Amino acid sequence: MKTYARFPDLFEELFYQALRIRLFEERIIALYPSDKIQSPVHLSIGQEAAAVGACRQLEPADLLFCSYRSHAYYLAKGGPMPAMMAELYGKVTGCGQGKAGSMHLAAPEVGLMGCSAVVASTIPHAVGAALAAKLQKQSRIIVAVFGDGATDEGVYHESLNFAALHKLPVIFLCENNGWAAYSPVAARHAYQLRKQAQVYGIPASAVEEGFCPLKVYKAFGRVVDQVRKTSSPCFIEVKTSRYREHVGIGDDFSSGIRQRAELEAWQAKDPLIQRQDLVAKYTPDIAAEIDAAVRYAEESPWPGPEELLKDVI
Amino acid sequence: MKTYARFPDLFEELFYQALRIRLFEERIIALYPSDKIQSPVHLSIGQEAAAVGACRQLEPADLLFCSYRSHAYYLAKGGPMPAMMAELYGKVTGCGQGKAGSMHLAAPEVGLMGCSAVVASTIPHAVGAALAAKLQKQSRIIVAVFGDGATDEGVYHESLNFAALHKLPVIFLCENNGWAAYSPVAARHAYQLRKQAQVYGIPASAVEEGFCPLKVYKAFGRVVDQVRKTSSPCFIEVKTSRYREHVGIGDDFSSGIRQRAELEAWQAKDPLIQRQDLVAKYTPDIAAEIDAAVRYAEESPWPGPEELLKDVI
Amino acid sequence: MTSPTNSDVLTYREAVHQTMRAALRDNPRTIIIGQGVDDHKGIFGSTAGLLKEFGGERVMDTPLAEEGVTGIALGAALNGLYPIQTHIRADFILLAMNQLINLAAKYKYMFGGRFQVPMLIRVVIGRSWGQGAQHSQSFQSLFAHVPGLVVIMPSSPQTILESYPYVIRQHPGPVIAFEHRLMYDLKFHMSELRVGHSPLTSFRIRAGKHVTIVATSIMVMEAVRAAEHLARHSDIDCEIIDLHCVSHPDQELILASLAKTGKLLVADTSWKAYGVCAEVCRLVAERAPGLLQAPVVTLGMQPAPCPTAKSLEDLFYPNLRDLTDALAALVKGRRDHGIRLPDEKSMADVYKKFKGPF
Amino acid sequence: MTSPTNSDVLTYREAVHQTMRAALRDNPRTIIIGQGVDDHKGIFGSTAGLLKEFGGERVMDTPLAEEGVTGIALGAALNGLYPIQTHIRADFILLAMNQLINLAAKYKYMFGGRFQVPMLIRVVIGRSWGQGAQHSQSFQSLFAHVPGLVVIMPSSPQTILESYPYVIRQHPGPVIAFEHRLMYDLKFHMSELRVGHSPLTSFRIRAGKHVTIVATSIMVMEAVRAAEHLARHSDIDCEIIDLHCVSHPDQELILASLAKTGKLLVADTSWKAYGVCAEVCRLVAERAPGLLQAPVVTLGMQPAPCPTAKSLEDLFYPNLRDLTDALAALVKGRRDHGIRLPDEKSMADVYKKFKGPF
Ligand SMILES: Cc1ncc(C[n+]2csc(CCOP(=O)(O)OP(=O)(O)O)c2C)c(N)n1
Ligand SMILES: Cc1ncc(C[n+]2csc(CCOP(=O)(O)OP(=O)(O)O)c2C)c(N)n1
Ligand SMILES: [Mg+2]
Ligand SMILES: [Mg+2]
Repeated sequence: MKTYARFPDLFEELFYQALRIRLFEERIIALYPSDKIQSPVHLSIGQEAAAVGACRQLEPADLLFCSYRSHAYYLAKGGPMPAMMAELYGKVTGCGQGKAGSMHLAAPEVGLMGCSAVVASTIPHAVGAALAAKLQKQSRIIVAVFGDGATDEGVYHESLNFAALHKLPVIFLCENNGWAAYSPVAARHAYQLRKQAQVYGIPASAVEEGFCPLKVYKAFGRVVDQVRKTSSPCFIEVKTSRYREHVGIGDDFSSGIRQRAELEAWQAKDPLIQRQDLVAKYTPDIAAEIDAAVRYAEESPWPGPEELLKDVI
Repeated sequence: MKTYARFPDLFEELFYQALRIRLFEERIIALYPSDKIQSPVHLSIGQEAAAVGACRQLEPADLLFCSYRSHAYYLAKGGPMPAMMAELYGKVTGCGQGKAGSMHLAAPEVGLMGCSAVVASTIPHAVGAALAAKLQKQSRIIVAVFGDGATDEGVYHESLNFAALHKLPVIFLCENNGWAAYSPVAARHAYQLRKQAQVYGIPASAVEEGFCPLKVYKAFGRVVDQVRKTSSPCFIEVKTSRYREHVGIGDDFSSGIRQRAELEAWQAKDPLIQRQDLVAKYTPDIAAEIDAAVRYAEESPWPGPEELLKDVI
Repeated sequence: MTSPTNSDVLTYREAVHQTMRAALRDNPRTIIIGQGVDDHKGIFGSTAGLLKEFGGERVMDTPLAEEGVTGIALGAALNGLYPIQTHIRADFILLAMNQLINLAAKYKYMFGGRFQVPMLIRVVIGRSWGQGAQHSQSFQSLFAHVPGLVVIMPSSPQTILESYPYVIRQHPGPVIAFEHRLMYDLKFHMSELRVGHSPLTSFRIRAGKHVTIVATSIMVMEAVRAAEHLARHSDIDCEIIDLHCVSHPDQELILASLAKTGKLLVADTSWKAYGVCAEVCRLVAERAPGLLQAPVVTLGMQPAPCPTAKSLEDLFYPNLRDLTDALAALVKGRRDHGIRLPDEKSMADVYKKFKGPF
Repeated sequence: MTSPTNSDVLTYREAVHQTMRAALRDNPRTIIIGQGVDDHKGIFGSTAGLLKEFGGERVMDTPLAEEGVTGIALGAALNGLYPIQTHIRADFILLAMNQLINLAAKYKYMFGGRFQVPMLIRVVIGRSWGQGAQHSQSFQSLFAHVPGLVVIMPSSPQTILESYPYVIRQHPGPVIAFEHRLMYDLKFHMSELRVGHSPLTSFRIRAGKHVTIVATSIMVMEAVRAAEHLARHSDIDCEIIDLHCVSHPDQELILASLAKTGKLLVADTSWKAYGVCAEVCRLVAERAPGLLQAPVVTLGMQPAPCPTAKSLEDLFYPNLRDLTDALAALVKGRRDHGIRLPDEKSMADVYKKFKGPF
């Protein structure tokens, strides 16, 4: 990741990180019709602030477990951009050597411990890593990142219960974008997310302004402090909005599933849209970084036949 | 089931039903060393009042789904005793033709729709049957019976959520005996049962005096009324006490797992122990009924080879 | 549903959709239940429009809760409904194994025949375009191992129109149907529907003299293409058996074919070990190994999780070329058989055309 | 753990217990996690006393939450622990299939080799005394089908003492071990431990001339008993291969044996279809069907859920008599082989002795 010697302030630093993610994903959109990226992509456009605000509070030793929608976390936690683009291209220089694609990013060197395309399936991993942290007296904390839809699954209940029972240093970070694919929350939840976490004795808070990385940063910081202090789990919900369709590069309007107004209200508050001054200021550098990542991906070789049966066991 | 023309009052009727279950299970204990019953048994001794009080509130058309610990529900809902004893003996005249054993009792003719030895696995069945009742505009209600341990499982969360979401006429009846095999509730639950159900908007109540069939009857009656009126789910917890060990005919004292005092406090309030007058009054008839069931089981044939591959598909 | 005539052309998607619509129309107690069955994508179009026609109580979206929803479907079946449950990817059915194997498969037997749980579970196998390790699996063998379950793998609109209405109307227990995503968009020619006997069996779909191909799902289509190629470019005449009901294959059909050809190739959509390839070998090894004039050849996924890079994915799945080559080598008895193989272009109209994202 | 000498006698339970204790003692990062591992019954005694010695953080009881706990074990492995997870019945592992097959099996490959998830999952197969449909299953084939998993089926204390320490200390990925409840109480004679190579393979445990028996788990013991009976009462000389690592069997060992005997019997603890019986047949049919001088004979559970009545259970499982009879018929080439079969009493010291309740 390109680092600026000094951003004028934290807001701009966070803004920069969020913009970097957005421009990266917009580049995916631009590249997609070329068929160079043959991988289902679940874009985080509209949701970048959650990843940026949260990861800025984490130490390199802290661990993240995410879902298929994790471009933002990979970049925000410090995963190298060229290896990610190469992975999307299916190249052997990708972060998963071309075996992972968009849905299974990982960067253990910076604490991203895996992403899974099976909804909710990494939540217990975070709990288990936190158990290991506790037993080994590590000071790291572990974050499980998941969507509102993941909380439908029984394993979420099992994970909350276990984490609370054993007082594990894990943060449950729910990105509530209101939808699981094309099902709205109201069609799926008879429960309210924070109240549910609280039933397990897990302190729960929310960030309503999930468009603002600084707001997320602050709220997440309180949670991080609490977990470090108490060595017990916390839950935090970030209200957010997915601008694109569930998977792929389109939107949800043509289908009639969502109203444009729903998004527009959100976008009216999205700094990445409203602060065109900052967009203009930082875009050139970011674009250059992305260009370089694309070049790296384009120039990298495909995995050869010798890779096919490697690393199975 | 032998019916008395008229019990002097409801308490005695319920007492009779509870005693009938206890004596039946005590007969199992007596028979067990003979090796005639080659089937793991999970006895309800100490917990009979829950089944008796609940089932007395149900119509024949109402459906029950239970666990491996369901001798009491089979009898309380009106399942024929001889077919049950024959099943324990593994005879072809058993309610499951000798394929079911103690853990898989069923009596669809009186609404017992199946028992499973996989903890929590019949809870969603009750929800599904309630969905079918709703869609077909049946007036019946459905009851899921399970232990405190079953609520550990993710599928319980999924079931509560679905039932609440679709407003299904289902009662979640949790027999809280404080133990899942040899794990106490405190080692397994970071949550409180009723609060958890309430998170899904499900009204939740409890019967503290689970030793008393009349108390259970009354509390369960309120729940039944509510479900019939609102066609929405309810949760009820019956506090209870398992006198015997988790599986088999022994107890938990020798192992040091449980203190005798824990049980004795409960037994001091158990009408089946305290009301020896009523025990004496009804035992002879019940014993005769059990004798007949044992005779039936003893005299019935084993399933023959032609049964082995029958009813697979 | 009227019986299509020879000239009819139908996509796999249309065939599934027809049967779904007919199931809802013909029986008010049928419901379709699964994530996304009611959305505009409608499980790749197979349930499109049904919400509007039949309402949300019968075309029911669900939370993400595979174990719970499968149990709910089973409970609904016990109380009079006919549930059709969907899994948009076979991979997710791993979350429902307990309900399917410990409960649904046993509900009849375990209670001495007192219950029946008729239900259809539709499961879509993903493939290609970077679906990756968790969106590409094909778990027929996990279920076919277990008595009490019927597992089918429709290879064409034809087999869908024959099987689904039969299963839905007449079969007393749970049936798991593995559909193949890559066939959804493809047009197939229809023949007269084979009626008058249960479609829960296997079908000989091409007569031939030199080799017996036993195939499942999309590999049946590939087998037909390979057979046609070989007929054009060699004197090799392939007999093809669509295994179809992988839990209850027609053993006599396979043995009779093998008695004629003496050579057997098995092509399946999953891994070979403990899969369809193994099971067909068991049948032959137990009943008539003497019929084999050469070792059995099997084709399936490579023994690894599915990689996403196209260069690896292309190696991971057996393609038309591999299949044709294997057949030629098997019949000719040598690897350098000299027979022309299909080129890239001849494969391009199937899996190479598929574009994601899902 | 010291290497036992020839004269040592050990129960299956003691062998598991020894390895569990050594695992905790030798590596402070090993934990045992599962329902009941800390109670007085200690998974049929295999973890008895370990809570007291190592504490509740390392011998950890759990809520009933198979999917969650398996994911937790996997996450713990990713962060440095070596988890040993237990399932007191194989049937319950169906609730953890997603974590095992979609995650654990793929964690290394799917991320391009960047992670390893070493862990041991111990699964106990139930049998006899009315365990019934949901406490008796033996799911090795469901896992052995899936690349990325190693599946073993220890047939004796010997194989436990050879495999478990090796797996725990050296194997980089998830291993699923199917233990057999009926062997727990049995005493076995020990031989010198076979060291110096990976025990994740198959073993020839008896040399013979007339027939090759490939067996798993308790069927290995039955095979030995059948072979000894036949040696006493006939001229039939059986060679026995303990398949042991059912996901990665030693193919050459089996083929070499078959080349010698020309006859093959496979005996497994599960259903035949899509199981070990099928997989061994695949190996032979693909590689050397010409070695077969007779059709392969297979023994497994009858194709039904497990019934509880003893009269049916006795038919459901192949017993020593069935096995001996099948071997004699196979070698002699006729059903009326005239060889004396074992009587009831000779079986009574194994499964007939088992008494529940669990
Ligand atoms: C277990 C499982 N069931 C279903 C799916 C299909 N699916 C993929 S993403 C998704 C929606 C998940 O919603 P949410 O958790 O809110 O995350 P979001 O996509 O909104 O970020 C569904 C249903 C899946 N991948 N895994
Ligand atoms: C899914 C599953 N996991 C574990 C077991 C083993 N087991 C049988 S009963 C039981 C305890 C269940 O406790 P609870 O639900 O409270 O019912 P109780 O036995 O107290 O009536 C356990 C762990 C099982 N049968 N099923
Ligand atoms: Mg969402
Ligand atoms: Mg309990």
